[in-house]
Amino acid sequence: MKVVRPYGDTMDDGKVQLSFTLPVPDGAKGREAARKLVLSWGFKDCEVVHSAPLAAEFSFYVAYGKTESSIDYDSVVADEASADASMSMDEVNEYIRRNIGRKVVVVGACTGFDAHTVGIDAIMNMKGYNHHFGLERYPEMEAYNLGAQVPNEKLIDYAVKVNADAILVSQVVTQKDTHIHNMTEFIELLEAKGLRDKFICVAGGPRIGNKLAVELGFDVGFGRGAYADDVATFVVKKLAEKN
Amino acid sequence: MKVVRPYGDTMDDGKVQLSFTLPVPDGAKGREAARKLVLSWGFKDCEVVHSAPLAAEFSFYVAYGKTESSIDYDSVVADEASADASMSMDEVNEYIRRNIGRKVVVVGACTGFDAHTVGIDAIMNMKGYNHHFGLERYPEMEAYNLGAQVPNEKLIDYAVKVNADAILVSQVVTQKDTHIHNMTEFIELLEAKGLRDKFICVAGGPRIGNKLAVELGFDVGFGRGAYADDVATFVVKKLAEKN
Amino acid sequence: MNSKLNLPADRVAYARELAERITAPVQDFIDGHSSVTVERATLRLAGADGASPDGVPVANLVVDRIRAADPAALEDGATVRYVNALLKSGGDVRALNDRIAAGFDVTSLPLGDRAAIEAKADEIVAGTLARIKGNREFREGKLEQWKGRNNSPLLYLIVATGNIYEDVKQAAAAAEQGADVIAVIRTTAQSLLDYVPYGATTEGFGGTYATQENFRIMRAALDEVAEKQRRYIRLTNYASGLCMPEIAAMGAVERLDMMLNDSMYGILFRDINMYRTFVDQMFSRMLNSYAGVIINTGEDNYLTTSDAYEKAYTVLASQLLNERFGFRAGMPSNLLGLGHAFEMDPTLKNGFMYELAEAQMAREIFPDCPLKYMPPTKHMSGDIFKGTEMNTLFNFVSKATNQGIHLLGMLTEAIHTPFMMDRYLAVENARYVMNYVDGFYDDVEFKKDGIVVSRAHQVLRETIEFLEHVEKTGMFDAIEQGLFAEMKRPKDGGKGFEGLVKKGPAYYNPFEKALKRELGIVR
Amino acid sequence: MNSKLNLPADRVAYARELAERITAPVQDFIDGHSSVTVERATLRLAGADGASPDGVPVANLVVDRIRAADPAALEDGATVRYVNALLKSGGDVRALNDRIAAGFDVTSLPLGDRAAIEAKADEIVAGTLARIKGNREFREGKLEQWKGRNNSPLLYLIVATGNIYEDVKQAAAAAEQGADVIAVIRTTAQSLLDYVPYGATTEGFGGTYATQENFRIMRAALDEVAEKQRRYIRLTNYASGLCMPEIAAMGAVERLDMMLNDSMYGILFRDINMYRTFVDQMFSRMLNSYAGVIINTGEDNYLTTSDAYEKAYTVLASQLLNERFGFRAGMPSNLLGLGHAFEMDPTLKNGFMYELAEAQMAREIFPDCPLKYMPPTKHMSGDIFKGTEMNTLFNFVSKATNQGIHLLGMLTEAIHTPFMMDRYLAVENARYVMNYVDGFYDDVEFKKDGIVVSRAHQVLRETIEFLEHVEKTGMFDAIEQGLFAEMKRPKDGGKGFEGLVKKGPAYYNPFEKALKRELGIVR
Ligand code: B12
Ligand code: B12
Ligand SMILES: Cc1ncc(COP(=O)(O)O)c(C=O)c1O
Ligand SMILES: Cc1ncc(COP(=O)(O)O)c(C=O)c1O
Repeated sequence: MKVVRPYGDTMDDGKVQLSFTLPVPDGAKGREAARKLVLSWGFKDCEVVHSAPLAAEFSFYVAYGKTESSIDYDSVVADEASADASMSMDEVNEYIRRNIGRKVVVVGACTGFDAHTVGIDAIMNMKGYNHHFGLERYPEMEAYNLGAQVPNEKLIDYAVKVNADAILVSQVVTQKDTHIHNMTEFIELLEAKGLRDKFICVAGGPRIGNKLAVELGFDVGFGRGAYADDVATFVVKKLAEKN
Repeated sequence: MKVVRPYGDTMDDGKVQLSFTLPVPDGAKGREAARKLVLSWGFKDCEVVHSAPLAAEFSFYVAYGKTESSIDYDSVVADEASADASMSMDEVNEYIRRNIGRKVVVVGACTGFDAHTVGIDAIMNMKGYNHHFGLERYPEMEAYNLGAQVPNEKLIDYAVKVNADAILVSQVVTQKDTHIHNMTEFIELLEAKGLRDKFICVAGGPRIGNKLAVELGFDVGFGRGAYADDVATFVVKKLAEKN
Repeated sequence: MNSKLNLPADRVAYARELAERITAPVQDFIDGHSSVTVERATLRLAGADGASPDGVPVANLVVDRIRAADPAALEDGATVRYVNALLKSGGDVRALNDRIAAGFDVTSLPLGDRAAIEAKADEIVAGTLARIKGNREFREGKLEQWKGRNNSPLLYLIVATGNIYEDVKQAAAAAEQGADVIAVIRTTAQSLLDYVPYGATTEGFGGTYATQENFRIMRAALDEVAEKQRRYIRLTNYASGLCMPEIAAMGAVERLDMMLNDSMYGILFRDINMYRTFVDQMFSRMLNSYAGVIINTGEDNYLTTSDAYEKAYTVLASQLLNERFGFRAGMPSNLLGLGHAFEMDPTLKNGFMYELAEAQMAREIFPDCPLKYMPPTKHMSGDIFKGTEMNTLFNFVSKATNQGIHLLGMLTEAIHTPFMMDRYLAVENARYVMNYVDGFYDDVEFKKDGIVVSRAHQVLRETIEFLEHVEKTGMFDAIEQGLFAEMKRPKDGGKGFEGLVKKGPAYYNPFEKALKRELGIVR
Repeated sequence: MNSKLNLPADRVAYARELAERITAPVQDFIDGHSSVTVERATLRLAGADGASPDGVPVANLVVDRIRAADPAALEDGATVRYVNALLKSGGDVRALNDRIAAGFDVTSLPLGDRAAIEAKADEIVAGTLARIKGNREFREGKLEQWKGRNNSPLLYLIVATGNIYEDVKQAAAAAEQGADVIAVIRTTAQSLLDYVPYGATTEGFGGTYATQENFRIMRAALDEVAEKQRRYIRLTNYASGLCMPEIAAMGAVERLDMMLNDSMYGILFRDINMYRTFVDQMFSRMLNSYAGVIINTGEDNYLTTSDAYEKAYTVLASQLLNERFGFRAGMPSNLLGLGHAFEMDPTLKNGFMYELAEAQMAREIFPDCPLKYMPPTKHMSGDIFKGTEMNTLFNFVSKATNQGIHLLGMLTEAIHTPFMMDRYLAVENARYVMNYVDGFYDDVEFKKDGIVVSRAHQVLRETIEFLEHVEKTGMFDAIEQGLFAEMKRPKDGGKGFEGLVKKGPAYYNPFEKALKRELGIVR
């Protein structure tokens, strides 16, 4: 058991910086309210170091608190489909040649009304992102990038048409949980068509966690900082497993 | 009863920004530990939006949480010796002429090893601070500013010598609670000499709250943003009360 | 203003000439066409308001029924049918709209006396134009009355709660904090709707529906704050999309002050059909010109889609094209809020110098335009402190190059739509920096062959090469081939193609005619 | 470097001449005096190490006993007594120190053969100087070996936990994050102690005691990180105060690389006696000169005490005086880390332009000095976001004017001594800004009669007026009258006056002699 607490400048001093708005006027009473609120979160100590009026009935606070709560670091289980163990592009291709023996087909799109192409392009397009080539550049893969604003229906139809192994869904806008609606609809559609097992389903986007994606019925989810290598590694390993 | 919660962009959404360091390496596990820690403070929801390595065994996190806890704003009692009700310089002088009838004598210093003169100068020196003249400029006051690094003993002796009405103590350095030691020692010394009731004792400094000062035996405490007007108002009213 | 960059005037003139040549064939196309939304915009200006019980706007009902009755009938324009019905039904617009909303079909009435229709139309046009002109005069009056009380550049803040009533609170707070311009961000994908929703709305995704009622509510709220602050607060909304002319019409009538309105944004970034977009932008810009509405163009989108350093020339190219399309729609330079953005990679060595160069270049090439400068967004991350620093340098460049409209950067850009405190911090940042660096623009010169000067010359050169290529290729083919923003858009693909209308020999549009006359457009 | 400010060279030369004239009488005084700490420093260099069981250092024991035995005896210098005892007790320094610590009084021994004492002293001097020279060579070797791997300007971070072992962790983290210089902030008011504590310490207020053992521990730790990072990490501590020469001596021996060392800081900001301070700074600076230690002067203190815009000239005046006192102590310009600071009110219009002007002015007037630029502190508040912005502009000016040593600003300056994350954010801010604005220095010029140029000329003028006034008044009287930093310091007032020593005709100090010889100081 490894007890871990926030660190300011001394082990276990528990120092945390906070900032927030309260719907009350700025002033001594507001500052005291802010302090009490921070204490109500279990902080032992709180100094409100700054306050400012945002509007007649709104005010802004910066505070530092000192917590005594801790977590057992050993018990923490990281659940990100992370870059740590990913193969490089060359390794992935080698892996396909050795374990799959044919080209792996992937289809990707940014679905619904989401118009953010940059993320899915980063994963799929030739040039890739941050010195990681995209899937289109993988000689042992066939990658189809349908772009943005693609309806789920159309994406699935296309995947069936090209006999895809994996479908990549990008969701960037999360306001009002649109991403959850879109992703849920996608899986439900697949299931309704009896196609869910035919494809490896990969979700991605800056606010998509692996946990969330799996909960919604995808095989995996990738967040900010994902690269084509990570996706390719997951897909080919999963595919080899499936066969 | 007025229930108040943090406000992000919708009433009662409870959004709070946090940042802190953990003594663990940066990575997926650290991010998950950070998230769990925030949840342990009673936040219902937490997104770790940024992490970075500070050193091999330290990492930095920025997170947004969503709290459901609230406070009853009506029950909050502001306890700052605040500027709200202070008289202006002219009003103070008029007040003295009317209610006290003689010059009010104040002695001030930044005590102990604390070398920060700017704060006490802001209160006492002619030119004052931020367009608020200092006590030396008040015609109905006699103000002696002993500067910084003044031992408590010496300050008290001086106050006795000039027959002061009030003693102003400035404390800026708070590391290792030096201000608490200095302020406690000051009051104890006064009490040992049987002089506590002779003087109105005023404490001030950026991290000095009214509560703290009163707890330590002062009559009042002034924090950041105090002006001579505030101090003078308090002193003359208190003096009129005492007489 | 004397030049700090020493850009060769003849090359700048040549670049403008290329833009002129590139847009000429497009204009030929535009002149021969209308679209469903141009017709609907005209109907709206003529009075078509309201919606059916299931939310279809009266303007859409009219156009759809005309088309349904005879697929070729729109060739003559929709207004003639509406005015005809109006005359025949007693001249009460409100009553007519209610009837249409309830199911009445204007095509069911035979066309009456042409002269009477035209006379009635002229009367309506005169009334509407007077209202728009009144708005314009009101705005000018207030700006004069409160002269000198706005920031320079104008501080521009967005609200995006999705709920017009929450928007109003946030907008008022933002204005109190110091914003000069409030933009109500439009709900995700409204640009893809081929109709404008009706009434006040409280549910949007990443923004609030642009509706006429929402415009009215926000306008009233901002006028109120303005009186308190004694500072005119400008209101902005988004036109570009499938309803560009209609939204411009609504904005003109409700006294919006700025309108996002790019001649190619819809094509490239929303996959809207190119012909449709070109036709729509012309009509919407004529309206904005007449209404004194500053348009904001979308050059920033090129830089978020591609690399900002490598594709800097696409910004200047787009500015020149937007300028030319603007001129063709009768728009004076002082309404051309051409866009650009601070979007270079924060790890790029000398990045600040390049940003400075490009912002200064825009300033010098478009000296009379109220340039709209966009903040860093693409390279923002969850690191809100780094974000604050990037915004600080962005604010710096904006003031240091004397931009006109300054979109405030949000430290939480990569995290969520702005919290109230995010906006406050943005205003505070800009105010601090802009007051502190004030004087830079007049004080600082650049070395003749230094980084700044060379960069500007380089971007100008690349722009000219690019425009030459586009000219040779032809605009429509260039878009199809993906020369712009690395997006390939087929000529007959994209949304809204079916809404394009070829003007017939009897095409009648009294507003178009009047606007062309008022704006002095001859071609 | 070609000038951007066009400062009149003859006026700059005249200002220097004034500094020369002002400091001449002070130097006369200095030459005739020593002090208890100069003597103790000499003893330390001769080997006096350790402390009594109740913590009184051996050097203090020796000096105190000499004075106790005969109040006038220090006139001859303390070293002769110590070396005498050393010779008489068999030459083992360690054993002698232990005996002194245990109570042995060196004055109890009669003075032996003068020639033998001098010979032994020369031997010791040679040994110590060789060690210091070795340190210098080691440093130069490493700098050469890892050339180009430090940042420019050098990024300077402080640690201030109070506990040397915590300091070490924080320092290592800071160095890993990118710091080039680590300063261990000294515990509050150590400058008022007339002795240097002994051994490793873990309890300090707002900083950690400067002790020789703490120096050693931190030096070793930083050397370790340096090897890993392949980047020399400089170590800084604080000399100015009642033990300035002793701390300089410790620093020379333990290979510190920089030392806070101002000729007047103690007088003005710590109420230390003026004569004492002047005498002490001379000896300490000779040591720093020989050791190749860059001194950091404290001009920033003027700006935190008074208004930074109004009193800008006090900075230049102090720089010129510090430079002159430095030259008089044999210091070359490349060791003169003259200070200045970014301390103007953030609400001041054109503030950035003034800061730019003053930083550029310092750069041009002291082209060969590794100027030490201090961050905003006084106007920092609990608003950590505004603090981040102010640090961003500070980082900008530093890079834009090519400063040498850059003290990183902390976003929490007004709140607490730095958290580990505060330091990280500071380094990240500086690295982002300095890489992004790189090129500014070479690219940008200022308009001839603009804000920047005029401001620099104005400050130079005001400085000259001020120095003329000081010269007329005389340095000692000027200080007494409060001309500096608005602080009145009586000549015979202040701390440590009693520790001043008039050199007798037989005054003997082999280190002083050797240093003057090595540094070529003739007067
Ligand atoms: C660029 C941009 C735009 C551009 C998009 C241009 C384009 N061609 O894509 C334009 C200007 C068009 C745009 C418009 C809008 N945007 Co936008 N936009 C951004 C911005 C600035 C950057 C996004 C980006 O390109 N990031 C870089 C890429 C590489 O990162 P990424 O997308 O996270 O992708 C990485 C990972 O997530 C992952 N990944 C992503 N997808 C996938 C898929 C798979 C299968 C896998 C494995 C991995 C993966 O891998 C990628 C590489 O590491 C962000 C703010 C920000 N800084 O994040 C806002 C942002 C995303 N936009 C936002 C909004 C609200 C909008 C609008 C809806 C605003 C409006 N109402 O008009 C519109 C409408 C767009 C729509 N309907 O979707 C919000 C979303 C808020 C939310 N969480 O809901 C943001 C966060 C800005 C904000 N703070 O308000 N936007
Ligand atoms: C200027 C300054 C200095 C200058 C002081 C010059 C001088 N002549 O005063 C110098 C450079 C000498 C200095 C030195 C040190 N400083 Co200092 N310094 C500051 C700084 C930057 C500004 C303080 C200031 O002048 N504020 C402006 C004045 C007007 O505000 P104020 O003091 O809060 O006063 C107002 C109120 O508090 C109130 N008030 C104050 N006193 C009183 C008294 C009464 C009776 C009343 C009614 C009201 C009142 O009214 C004033 C007007 O509104 C602060 C950081 C910051 N930005 O706050 C650090 C700071 C205070 N210093 C700090 C430290 C640690 C030191 C040192 C100990 C560092 C070291 N180890 O060397 C040294 C040693 C000094 C010592 N022994 O005390 C820390 C204190 C940390 C802590 N909380 O313990 C700070 C916060 C910086 C930091 N983040 O580390 N410092
Ligand atoms: C010119 C222009 N129009 C419109 C929009 C946004 O409209 P929508 O998201 O509804 O397509 C943008 C956004 O970047 C834009 O730049
Ligand atoms: C030149 C100089 N010496 C020393 C110090 C600090 O030393 P102390 O706080 O121990 O007096 C400072 C701090 O500002 C300084 O500027």
